[in-house]
Amino acid sequence: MALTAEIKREMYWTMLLARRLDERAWVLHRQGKIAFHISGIGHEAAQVGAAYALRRGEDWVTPYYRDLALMVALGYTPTEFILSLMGKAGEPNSGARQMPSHWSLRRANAVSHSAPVATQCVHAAGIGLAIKLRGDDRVVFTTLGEGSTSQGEWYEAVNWAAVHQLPVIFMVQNNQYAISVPSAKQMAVPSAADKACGLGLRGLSVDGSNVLEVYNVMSEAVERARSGGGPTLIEARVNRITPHSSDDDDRSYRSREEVEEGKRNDAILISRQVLEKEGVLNAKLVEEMETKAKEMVDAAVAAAEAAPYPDVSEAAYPVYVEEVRRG
Amino acid sequence: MALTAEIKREMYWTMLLARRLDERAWVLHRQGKIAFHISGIGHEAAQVGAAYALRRGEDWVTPYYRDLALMVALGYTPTEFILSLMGKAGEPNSGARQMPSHWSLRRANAVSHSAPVATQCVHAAGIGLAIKLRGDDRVVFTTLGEGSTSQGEWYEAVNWAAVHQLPVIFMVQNNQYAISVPSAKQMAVPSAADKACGLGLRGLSVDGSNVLEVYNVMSEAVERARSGGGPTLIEARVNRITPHSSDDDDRSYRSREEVEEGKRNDAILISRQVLEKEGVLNAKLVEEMETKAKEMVDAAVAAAEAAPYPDVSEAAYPVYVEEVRRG
Amino acid sequence: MAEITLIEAIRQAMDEELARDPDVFIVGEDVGVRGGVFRATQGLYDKYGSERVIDSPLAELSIAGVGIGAALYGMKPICEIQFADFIAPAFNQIINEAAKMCYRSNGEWTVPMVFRAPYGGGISGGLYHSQSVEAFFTTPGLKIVIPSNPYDAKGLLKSAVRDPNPVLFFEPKKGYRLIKGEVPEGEYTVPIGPAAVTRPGSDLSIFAYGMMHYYALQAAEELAGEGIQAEVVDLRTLYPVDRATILESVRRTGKALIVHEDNLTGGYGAEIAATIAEHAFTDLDAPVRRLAGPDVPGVPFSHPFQDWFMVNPQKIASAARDLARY
Amino acid sequence: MAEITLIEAIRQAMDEELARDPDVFIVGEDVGVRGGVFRATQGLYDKYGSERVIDSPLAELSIAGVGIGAALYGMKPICEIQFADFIAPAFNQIINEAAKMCYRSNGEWTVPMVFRAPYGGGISGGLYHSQSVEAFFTTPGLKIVIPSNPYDAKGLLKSAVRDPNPVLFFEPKKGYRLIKGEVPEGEYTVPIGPAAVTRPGSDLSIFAYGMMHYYALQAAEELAGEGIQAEVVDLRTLYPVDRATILESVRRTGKALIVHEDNLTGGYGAEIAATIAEHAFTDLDAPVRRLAGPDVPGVPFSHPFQDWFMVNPQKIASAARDLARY
Ligand SMILES: Cc1ncc(C[n+]2csc(CCOP(=O)(O)OP(=O)(O)O)c2C)c(N)n1
Ligand SMILES: Cc1ncc(C[n+]2csc(CCOP(=O)(O)OP(=O)(O)O)c2C)c(N)n1
Ligand SMILES: [Mg+2]
Ligand SMILES: [Mg+2]
Repeated sequence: MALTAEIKREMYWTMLLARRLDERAWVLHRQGKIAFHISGIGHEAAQVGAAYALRRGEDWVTPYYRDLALMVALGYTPTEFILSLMGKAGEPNSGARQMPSHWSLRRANAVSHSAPVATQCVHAAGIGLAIKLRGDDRVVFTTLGEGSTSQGEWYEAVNWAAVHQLPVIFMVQNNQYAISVPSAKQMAVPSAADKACGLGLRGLSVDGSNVLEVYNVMSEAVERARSGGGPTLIEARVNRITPHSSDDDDRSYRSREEVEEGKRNDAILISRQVLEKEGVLNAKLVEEMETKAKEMVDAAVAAAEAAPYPDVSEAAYPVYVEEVRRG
Repeated sequence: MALTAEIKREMYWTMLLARRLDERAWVLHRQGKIAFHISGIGHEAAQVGAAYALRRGEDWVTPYYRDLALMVALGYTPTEFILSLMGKAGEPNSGARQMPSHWSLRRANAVSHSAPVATQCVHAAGIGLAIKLRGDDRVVFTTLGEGSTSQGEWYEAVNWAAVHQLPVIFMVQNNQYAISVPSAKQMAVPSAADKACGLGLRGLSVDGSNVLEVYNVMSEAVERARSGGGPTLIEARVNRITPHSSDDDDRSYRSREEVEEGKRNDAILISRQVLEKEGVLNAKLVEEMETKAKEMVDAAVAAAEAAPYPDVSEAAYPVYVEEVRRG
Repeated sequence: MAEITLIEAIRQAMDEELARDPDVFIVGEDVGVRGGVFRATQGLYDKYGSERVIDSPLAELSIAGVGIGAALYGMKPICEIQFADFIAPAFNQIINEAAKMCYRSNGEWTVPMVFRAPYGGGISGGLYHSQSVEAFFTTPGLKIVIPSNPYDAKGLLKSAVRDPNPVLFFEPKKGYRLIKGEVPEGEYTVPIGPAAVTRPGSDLSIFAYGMMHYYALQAAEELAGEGIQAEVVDLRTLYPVDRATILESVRRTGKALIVHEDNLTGGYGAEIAATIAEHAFTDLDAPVRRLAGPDVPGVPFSHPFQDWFMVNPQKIASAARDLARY
Repeated sequence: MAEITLIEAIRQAMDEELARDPDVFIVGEDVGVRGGVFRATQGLYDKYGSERVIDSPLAELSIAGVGIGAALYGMKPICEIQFADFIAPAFNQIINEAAKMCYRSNGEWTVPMVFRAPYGGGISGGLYHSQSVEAFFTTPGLKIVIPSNPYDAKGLLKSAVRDPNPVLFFEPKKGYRLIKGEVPEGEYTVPIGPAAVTRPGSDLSIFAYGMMHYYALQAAEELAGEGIQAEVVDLRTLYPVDRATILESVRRTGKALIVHEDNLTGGYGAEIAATIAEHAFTDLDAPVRRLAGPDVPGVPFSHPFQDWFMVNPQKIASAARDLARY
């Protein structure tokens, strides 16, 4: 499907909004207002490019913690995000049970995930199986970091999808680090996409800072999955410009030059260049977006700060489905 | 290293002895004298070809349950085997604690393994790491079935060996079935050796019924490992002519024609042809070997039948190393 | 009513649930063409096809994780783990994912599914085909069910399939063909939760499940001949356990003997003993006793070793006799 | 003597053992260049190099399994699991391999190794950075150690490294920098096995470990002001546990309160309660009490939720007060 100029602008807007939300989270952390933040800065183009290739709200997603921009593309609101950062009542991921960035959004078919990495990929294989068994016209998209492909969980998930030709798209967001460990200590192949050949599925690597390139590669994979052609493994090459999380200090394990280099290839920057070259974006439009993003982020923070903590009487539930109390 | 005629004959002898022991185990099971047998019939050439490429007693091995011929090549005696089948005192695998075919032979550097498949491959990676850390002039050899390569354990083991360039040789004995499940339901690649490309190590497939071919491929892999060239993944294509184990009945899931076809490519048959063509074996020599094997198997059964069960007072030990009582 | 074996009851339950609900499917190693290594799924592949009875790759982690994914989508998978001993690779998916899904998503996501696994020793299985693993899974969010007879097995398994939560269903494999019992023709279920007083008595209470419950009834019969009236309670659901029935029984008899196959230390019985010690303290006339497997890492293979390890009717009778005389 | 933090004591122990024995090495995620996400291995990479302090792939199963392999070869690995919550993928290797190796090979093969993992809640970690997992590992063949202060942490970790068996060493991460204590300059070890009576008392016995022991001492102090003399016992080694010291204490005080962070039901305390109920029955003046985390699948994140979940000195004092008054 060819993208309209409007949709391309919307993609940039989504990336930008996620970026500004993410930056605000770092500020809130420095202000001591939140306990923890783990950032998607640098990963936005990969996530938004992918999201727009899905039938959002119809296709399924099992994301990972860096997927703020993906979640925003799926309809997760700024206020919902800030509520989750603060563990406030009404945050939709977990009712304030999980740490921030442990996503879940039922209305968007975005499945709850945990912290143990790669577990969500196995769920994606199972969702793919269910889609196939039911004969539904859907695909499932799952994401993780390159370090997490070292887990047996990931291997088993991809193997299932390949053996049963399931409509699953695996996207590895390769930012070259798992906390401090460089990818050369994770794998003996140059690209995470190379892992596909041993598992019998298609593997592709794409510049994850270029939202349109990601969209194109992802669209092809979605099309293949939807038409019964089986799973695809996509590596999106991205830059983790921030430390791993608010608990990390990356100066001990990588040079400032490397970080600067990453910033020069930043997703927002590169995607903006691409879209400006296409003539769908210009300085004025970006300015307007910036203003709107700031307003939205400010409003979200204000709303979240005003929101109450959940009532402690809710903490004991719902351990079992019988105890679920629906709004 | 070029093999002498004598050594080639010894290789055949080892295969034959393992085969006759294995057949006797089936007989003992039918006679109700043992509770369980799992067979290596059809796998002998792969195992013996590999064993002879190792420095036996010096290099390390983490085997799997079909490796009777490998164990015999490492010095495991017929009496030891029958003792283990019967759970009698003095069997060296486990002091009669484990089921038969759960090998261990300390004097041969053959490590104790369990039933959960592929666990031994991770140990091999660890042994490879230790060899590398100590700078020892050794390699480690590990085996498993093709179905077991579906386990995340296996993937993680191979990944470790590839990332750290460890002196490990992984041999997949591909007999096309995991109990009843054909390999097409295990993997989306035609050969288990294809899995190597996704993990960044060398992968080779070899006719596992031809003991000399296996020896050659394995020797190259051992040489590479010993000289710091890293791990290799070898697929040995073999035929499981028997049911999975004495608890199985394979008529429900495969045709008799297929089994007959397997028999025509049987390891003993093919290897004998190869060795006869090389002029190192003939009918008379084989006849002599058969006689000797029968004598040895008879003697082993007699010795094991006469042997006592372990004393029940030993059952509670050794849970911890402090409780180990050495002969 | 027909008298059938434990495994036949399990097979019937799956057959009926597959027929009843198109969302139910079975996945596991050798469950399809082969009908399971114990034949629990025999005939179901032919009847329901390869999409309802799925031969999985040899990988328990993904049998569990794929099942969880399908359950998230709204299917009702029955995941067979070939032996309970091989559930360990799936531990992360069961404990960190299945058990916590409902709570961590505040009820937005749920995983209606069953994990079936044959457990227990006495079948010359050695350390890795004899394990009892129930104690590893006593964690909030999971339900654990262990039947001891065909009637319960069928009724409980049907309840497990219909339960909206993840249920671990452990089957005493030694009893698969040994334990027979009457099962009605028509549809019925047995609720998950309640324990059953399977033999009333006044001198002491024996708490057991699975194969050990079968043996406990035999021991109680023997003791009755000696004038000792043992009450036997089949726990059936181990988590969440029926505390009320346990405490009510102890309050009447004043003495408790808890029996399981697994190791004594850290085994499931500790929780029952602790519950009784806390909540029936004033009713106790004797120490709370546990009879269980010895503290070695597994059931050893050799016959004399295995006999030494396994709890049997004689050992139960002997422990009960001592307790009754306390 | 210098006063140092718990984590510094742990770091010192590893530093000294690396220096003492060339077979000792560390392997885990981010343990090398980064010095560990909690900085437990800080400086060791620079001091001992990349072959003694190894940054592993992100895969706990193989951290454990590779460690086991190296231990089989004769090395003495210290495997760091970054958070106890992430030990589940390694469950199969720890339970089925490490724990059973010595027994299953009749002592021919052994695995001298340590698994270190930070555990426990109260640090805004939510369900997956707060877990207490000790109850999952109470199985024969393993040793489980949990220190509650710097002196013990250093001495016990050194003993664990030298122990010929696999030892799980769980560290109360909330106490890493909070708990300080004096540690002598020279070489010493603390034996694995014995519990420690850390505060004598006559009115009741409080059994705890790790962070909860730290809180138990605070609670006992508070109670002393009210005239209640609580004896506090630091279990330190959870498996095999020091039954003698536990029973001896209960025999003197007649009352037992067991405290842990993990869920009540199925938690580690059940075994202690069961032991007391069986072996100190006639000495008990009150029900055996357990104080533990509530039965939900994990520590919830939001502040009020977390406070609700966590056991603290006030909750311990309150439970002890009730028990003393029984
Ligand atoms: C099973 C498990 N082990 C360890 C961790 C701790 N941890 C959290 S994120 C992370 C690194 C992940 O790296 P990668 O997969 O490359 O993703 P990235 O964070 O770089 O996007 C680690 C080790 C975890 N969450 N789960
Ligand atoms: C973790 C685990 N799951 C299941 C089993 C039961 N099991 C024993 S052998 C086997 C099939 C193995 O097939 P393959 O790896 O191809 O080896 P083969 O027996 O064909 O040589 C299975 C499923 C097991 N031993 N371990
Ligand atoms: Mg990364
Ligand atoms: Mg096979």
